[in-house]
Amino acid sequence: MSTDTPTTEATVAEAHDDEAHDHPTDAKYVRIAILLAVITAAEVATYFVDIGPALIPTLMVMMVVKFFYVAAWFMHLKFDSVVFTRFFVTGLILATAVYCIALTASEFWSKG
Amino acid sequence: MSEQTAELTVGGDAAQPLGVYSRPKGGGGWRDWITTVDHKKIGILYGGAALLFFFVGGFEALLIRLQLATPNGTVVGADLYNQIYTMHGVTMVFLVIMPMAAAFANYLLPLQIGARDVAFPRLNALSFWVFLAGGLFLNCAWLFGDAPDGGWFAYSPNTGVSFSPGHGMDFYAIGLQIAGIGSLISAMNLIVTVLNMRAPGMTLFKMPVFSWMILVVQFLLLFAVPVITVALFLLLFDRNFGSNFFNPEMGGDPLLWQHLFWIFGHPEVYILILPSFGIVSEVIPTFARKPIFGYEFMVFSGIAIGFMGWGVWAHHMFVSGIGPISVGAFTLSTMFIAVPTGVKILNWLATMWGGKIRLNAAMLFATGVVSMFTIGGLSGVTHSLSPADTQQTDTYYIVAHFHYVIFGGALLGFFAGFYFWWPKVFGHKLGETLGKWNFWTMIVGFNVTFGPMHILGLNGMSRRIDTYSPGFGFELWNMVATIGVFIIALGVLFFVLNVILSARRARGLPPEPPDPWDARSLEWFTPNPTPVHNFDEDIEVSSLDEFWHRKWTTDENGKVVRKATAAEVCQAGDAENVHLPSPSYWPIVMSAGMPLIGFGLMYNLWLCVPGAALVLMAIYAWVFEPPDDPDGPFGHGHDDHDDHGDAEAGDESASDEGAPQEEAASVE
Amino acid sequence: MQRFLRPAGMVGALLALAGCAADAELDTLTPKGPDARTIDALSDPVFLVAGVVFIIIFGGTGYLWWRFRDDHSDEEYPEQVHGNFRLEILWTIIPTVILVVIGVFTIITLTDLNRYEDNAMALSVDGDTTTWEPEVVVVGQQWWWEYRYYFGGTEGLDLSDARHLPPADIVTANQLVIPVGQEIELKMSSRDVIHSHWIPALNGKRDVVPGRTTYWKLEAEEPGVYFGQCTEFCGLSHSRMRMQAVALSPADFQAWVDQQVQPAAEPTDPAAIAGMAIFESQCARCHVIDGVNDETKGADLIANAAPNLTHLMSRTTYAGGIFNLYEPDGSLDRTQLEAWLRNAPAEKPAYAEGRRGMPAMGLGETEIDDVVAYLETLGTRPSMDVIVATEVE
Amino acid sequence: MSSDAHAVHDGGTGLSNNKLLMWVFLGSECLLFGGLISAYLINRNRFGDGPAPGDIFDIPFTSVSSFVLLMSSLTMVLSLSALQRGDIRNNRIWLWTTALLGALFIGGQVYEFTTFLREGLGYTTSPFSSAFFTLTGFHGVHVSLGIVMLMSLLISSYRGTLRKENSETVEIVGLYWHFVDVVWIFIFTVIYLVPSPTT
Ligand code: HEA
Ligand code: HEA
Ligand code: HEC
Ligand code: CUA
Ligand SMILES: [Cu+2]
Repeated sequence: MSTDTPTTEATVAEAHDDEAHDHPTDAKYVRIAILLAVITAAEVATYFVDIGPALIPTLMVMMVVKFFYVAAWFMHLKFDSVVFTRFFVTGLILATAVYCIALTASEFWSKG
Repeated sequence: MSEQTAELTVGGDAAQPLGVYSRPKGGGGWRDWITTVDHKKIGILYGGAALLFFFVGGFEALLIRLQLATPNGTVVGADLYNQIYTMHGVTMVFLVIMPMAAAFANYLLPLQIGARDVAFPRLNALSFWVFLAGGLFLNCAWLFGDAPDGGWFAYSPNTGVSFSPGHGMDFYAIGLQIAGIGSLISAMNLIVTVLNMRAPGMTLFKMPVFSWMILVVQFLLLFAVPVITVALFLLLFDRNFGSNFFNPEMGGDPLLWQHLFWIFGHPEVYILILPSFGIVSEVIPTFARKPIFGYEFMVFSGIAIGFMGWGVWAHHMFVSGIGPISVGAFTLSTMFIAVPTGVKILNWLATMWGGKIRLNAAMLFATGVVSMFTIGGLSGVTHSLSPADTQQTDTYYIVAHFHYVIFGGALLGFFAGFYFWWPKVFGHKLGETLGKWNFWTMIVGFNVTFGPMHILGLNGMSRRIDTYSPGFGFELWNMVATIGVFIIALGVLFFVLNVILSARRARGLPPEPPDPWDARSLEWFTPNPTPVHNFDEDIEVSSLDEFWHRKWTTDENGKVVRKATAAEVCQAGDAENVHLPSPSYWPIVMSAGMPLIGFGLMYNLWLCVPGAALVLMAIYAWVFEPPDDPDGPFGHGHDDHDDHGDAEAGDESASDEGAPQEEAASVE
Repeated sequence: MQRFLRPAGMVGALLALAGCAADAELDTLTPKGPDARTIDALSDPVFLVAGVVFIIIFGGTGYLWWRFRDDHSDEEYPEQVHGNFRLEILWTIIPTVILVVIGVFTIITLTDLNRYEDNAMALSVDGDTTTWEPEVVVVGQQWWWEYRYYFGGTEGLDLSDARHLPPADIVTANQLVIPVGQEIELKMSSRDVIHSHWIPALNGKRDVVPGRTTYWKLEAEEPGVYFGQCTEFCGLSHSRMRMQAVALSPADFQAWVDQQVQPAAEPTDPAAIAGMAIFESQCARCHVIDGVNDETKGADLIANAAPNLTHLMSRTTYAGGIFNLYEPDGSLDRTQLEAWLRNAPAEKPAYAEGRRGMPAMGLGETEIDDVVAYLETLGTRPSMDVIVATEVE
Repeated sequence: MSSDAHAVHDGGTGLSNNKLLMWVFLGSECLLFGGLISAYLINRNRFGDGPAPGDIFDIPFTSVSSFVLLMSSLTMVLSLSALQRGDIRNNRIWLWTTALLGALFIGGQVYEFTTFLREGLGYTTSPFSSAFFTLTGFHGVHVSLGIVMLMSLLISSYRGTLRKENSETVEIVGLYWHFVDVVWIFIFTVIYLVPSPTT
């Protein structure tokens, strides 16, 4: 959206509310970012170091962990209303399930 | 509201750094309609547009039937026929049934949950105008003599540039893309509305079934629209920028289109039917004078249908060459959708059981849905047996199936809704006598038209053929079907007559008194027709069918006795100083830009410039227009709640008592 | 009640009439081959179940209308019943059970239909005796079908590009000739868009998809002619894309093969010789006649192929199976063929200018006569039974 | 809505409409990107005569730009946290940083695209190339829109209208931003790091 989003007109309200929850400190955010950076480094390392058949599972686990940390902490899902999480997770699970089925029906796993 | 906006407006004359756009004054007449942000007016707009498109799509259907009435028909040529049937399908699905459902949803959902409006009134107006822009854009194809001709599911590569070199399929891809944006915005808006705007005490499980079904549909839209968005983008890129997604010559995969289309397409068919299921679930209890039987089961079966609808799409691809294992899996998943649907059908029957049934037009249509939809549903189950489907698919047996579920399910349901809610919307009832004529001609015509298509299909008549040869045994039933459509047309005529005559009869008379049907849900608290501000004051909801419970109670013998008359219970509709969102120009301006961009993509990229300019200008203006027009009839801008006019402002909702979180938790 | 009986009676009558369409060549309800029969055996009982469920619901609705109508006989308000858990469970379980049963049979049938026999038949091809596992390569194209026979089997052949297939022993169009009583495996593809191959009396349909090979099979129990239709919308002349399966006794099939593997004979008649010259200069850029041109000269068609005409006269219909080649008395239907050569797109809608379909060739009348004379030399006329049985209108 | 309408909210979740709207939207976006990613996966070994993904990807380079985008999430959340404390100055600094990191990422993408183009991978080269450019292009457009939103926030901040009380606006833009980042986390692993087919 352009110059200003409609959301800019938004509200006072939520701010008060948010303070009620204990928001993490900046230091916490930085620590998480460092963690994310480390995982990313590990991910990239797999490109240079051959770890054999464990490669794809390892990559997936690291991806999910990163995904989770960003969503939980930076996007505040960890301390915000569970309704938000539900929306997001519903979309996520639905997308994963549906497209995995579609890939299966397209013989993606067997034919790459 | 936030100081930010306050400053913009109250900050006054000199200090308006970026300019403030004044809001329209309402004024009356047509200007009122194009700037309105009132969910009721938007609902009526949706309904009117859908009806208009229904005449267009119906006219196309008449041409189809005339062409096929006899073998070797010559009413239209092959080329034109292919355009007509494609546009018929696209129009009926995307420009008739979906917007008609949106009409009911818009008008009734806020009323049924006891809200003043939807959560984002301006976005609501935007959804409508964007939908209309998409619909008109699509139909512009006729003016350019180049309508889409690839069937409503537009299988590639027949729709790629090599095989569809004209602009028809561009109209399809862009038109549906635009209409899709409208649906998506509306879905998000209504979801937030249901979650956040309910009347005090109205937990999700005190919402009427109609509201529930609308909610489920919005979720389906929310998740299904992006899938077809992807598909349409890929098609557009293939056609216009030389990408190779569906182009087998370059190694692309035509089945990818089919998967994407049907991942959207099957949820789409439940998007078409669930609103009607909702309507039927309101009409039958009212006229059987009993609460809906098995409320929770009705709700959960709706949710179950919504969920299961995501796992069955490949039943449209049983013969496409996907492997037998996939076919088997989708066979099974498809069959079991019959279970929750059956639960609904049987609960409707159980609602009627032991009731006192008033068989007026609304009830006739609603019970018509119960039996006619069942025919379509059962033929659906016969398709789901994949081996049997290899004989049925792409024949008129399929055409029969989906017209039974769509016409016999969705459309008849909407007619039930018209008769039921007409007084709510327009202040007078539709005539009963004509209503019954309407019903009987339509139901007979419908069966005469589509019943024979089962036979035609099983006798081997393919669909999408512009003509057939004599000697295959198709002559008789095609003629019968063609006769049938004229009976349907007669039924439609009775409806149109009814609308006109009942309006004429009501002229000068006082509006229908409150509660004409001894109804059950919140929308009937308001007088007829609904006043602009909806409710005078909030309604404390303590049970499902709150309205009914305010009128009736049970005595010590368990007998139902009246405790108040409708007139006592209903609100007067005379509240003053109700603060309402001001109208806005920008929704219609923004949507006007989109077809321009579309034409630009097709004919001359420069056209995109004014299109994009319109959209950007509208967004900019949207953001900076004042919350209210101080002089307008709508706002009375000087109250301390100098908020945004739109609920968009999000406002204080969360600040007060920290509303109950548990029920929110019950969302899916 | 009266009013309710009306539609009920109507629907019943319609259903009753469904089974008895006279010469319904495409009828799905009268299977003539084992595969179609398997399907029919699955769907018939399910139609019955569906019918019963429908009668229950429809009858139930009517009954409730009548039984619980508000006749204003008393002012009692009906009892407000909110539900009944047991009933709900009941009508969840009963349909589930019905569907589980149907599901089991469906999966069995599905497995059956996807099992391919290892049948084989002895065949003499050009004098050599071979064993042939009956299979036909099917190619769909706007708006006709090509059938290719490889008597050496297709193992090791590259069939992935339908526009450039390896040379076959027999190439014919629109009439799939098969030996009776043998399961014929179909390896199918398309040269342009998706089509669907369907011969309802023998089996269900299967799409042909450009860029992939799909597999299907069919088998005829009796010698005879079985009609088919392309059922996936494939553009302008989709409705005019038909075909027939001609099932022959083993001996007749052998005779057919013997003819088909021969290249076209040299014409002797002067008109035919002139016609051949015209063919070579005008038609050979799209059509192949074995012995005249083995390949097209970079055919001017998107799909890169037009029907092989080597044995045109051995077929009885042409142009997607919509025209008869012969009159009912067995003589050539000259008028139609001439019209086709004069201006094909006027006879069958096509996008000839878009390199799809046969263009108007702009031939003079004598040229047309010559070409027809030449075409008449191509292949032998089939038996009268076949001509009569394959007649289209 | 007005005072009389406010009470109407009591039946609801009590959550901010705007924030809810953004989350609903993000749920929907999952299916959009899911579709694009699937379209890519199905096509990744259909590179015809053109370059194969395994040959053309430059993992070290993409790792750096992925890292840049990841860190922009940190700066985004820091800007929110600053505003929630009422620290306008740091809010602006972090917003600037975020936008800059985003722009850096886009710059990287433009560079990557031009390199690929030079190496013979055009948009129309093969289904793989079409799918690759479409997917990453869509993501790039999302990032760019995010930058526009950040700039809008900055403009209103300099106009003095972005204050502690409306930090929710920043939060909502942040949600969008993090989502786009999260999508990239997915893309980076699945498209780049999981070994791709080579010629
Ligand atoms: C409103 C829209 C709508 C609805 C609700 C449905 C509902 C169903 N549909 Fe339909 N369908 C379409 C619209 C719809 N469909 C359209 C438009 C197409 C064609 C698209 C195209 O090709 O153009 C199509 C095509 C279609 C196909 C593909 C056919 C083909 O092309 O080969 C299949 C296959 O399985 C199918 C199945 C079903 C099933 C199993 C249901 C079920 O949901 C039905 C369930 C309902 C009942 C079964 C009746 C009530 C139940 C009981 C009374 C309980 C007892 C019942 C039993 C024990 C059986 N549909
Ligand atoms: C979604 C809802 C819907 C509705 C309500 C209808 C309604 C009708 N449909 Fe259609 N139909 C589809 C959806 C729908 N259809 C779809 C999705 C397809 C598939 C397309 C495809 O294959 O791609 C299809 C295809 C389809 C076919 C198959 C075409 C083919 O495969 O070749 C046929 C054939 O008879 C048909 C007939 C009809 C008829 C007779 C009606 C009737 O019920 C219509 C009744 C309405 C009227 C009779 C209108 C009355 C109004 C007037 C008379 C006013 C006219 C005046 C002016 C314009 C001023 N439809
Ligand atoms: C540009 C390509 C092209 C040229 C040149 C062409 N044809 Fe055709 N012809 C076709 C195509 C394509 C068909 C199939 C049309 C259909 O069935 O829709 C066809 C079909 C036919 C058929 C029917 C075959 C069958 O079994 O269905 C005959 C006979 C025929 N052509 C004869 C001729 C003759 C004779 C000439 C030259 C005078 C000629 N064609 C020139 C493309 C061509
Ligand atoms: Cu080929 Cu339809
Ligand atoms: Cu479906």
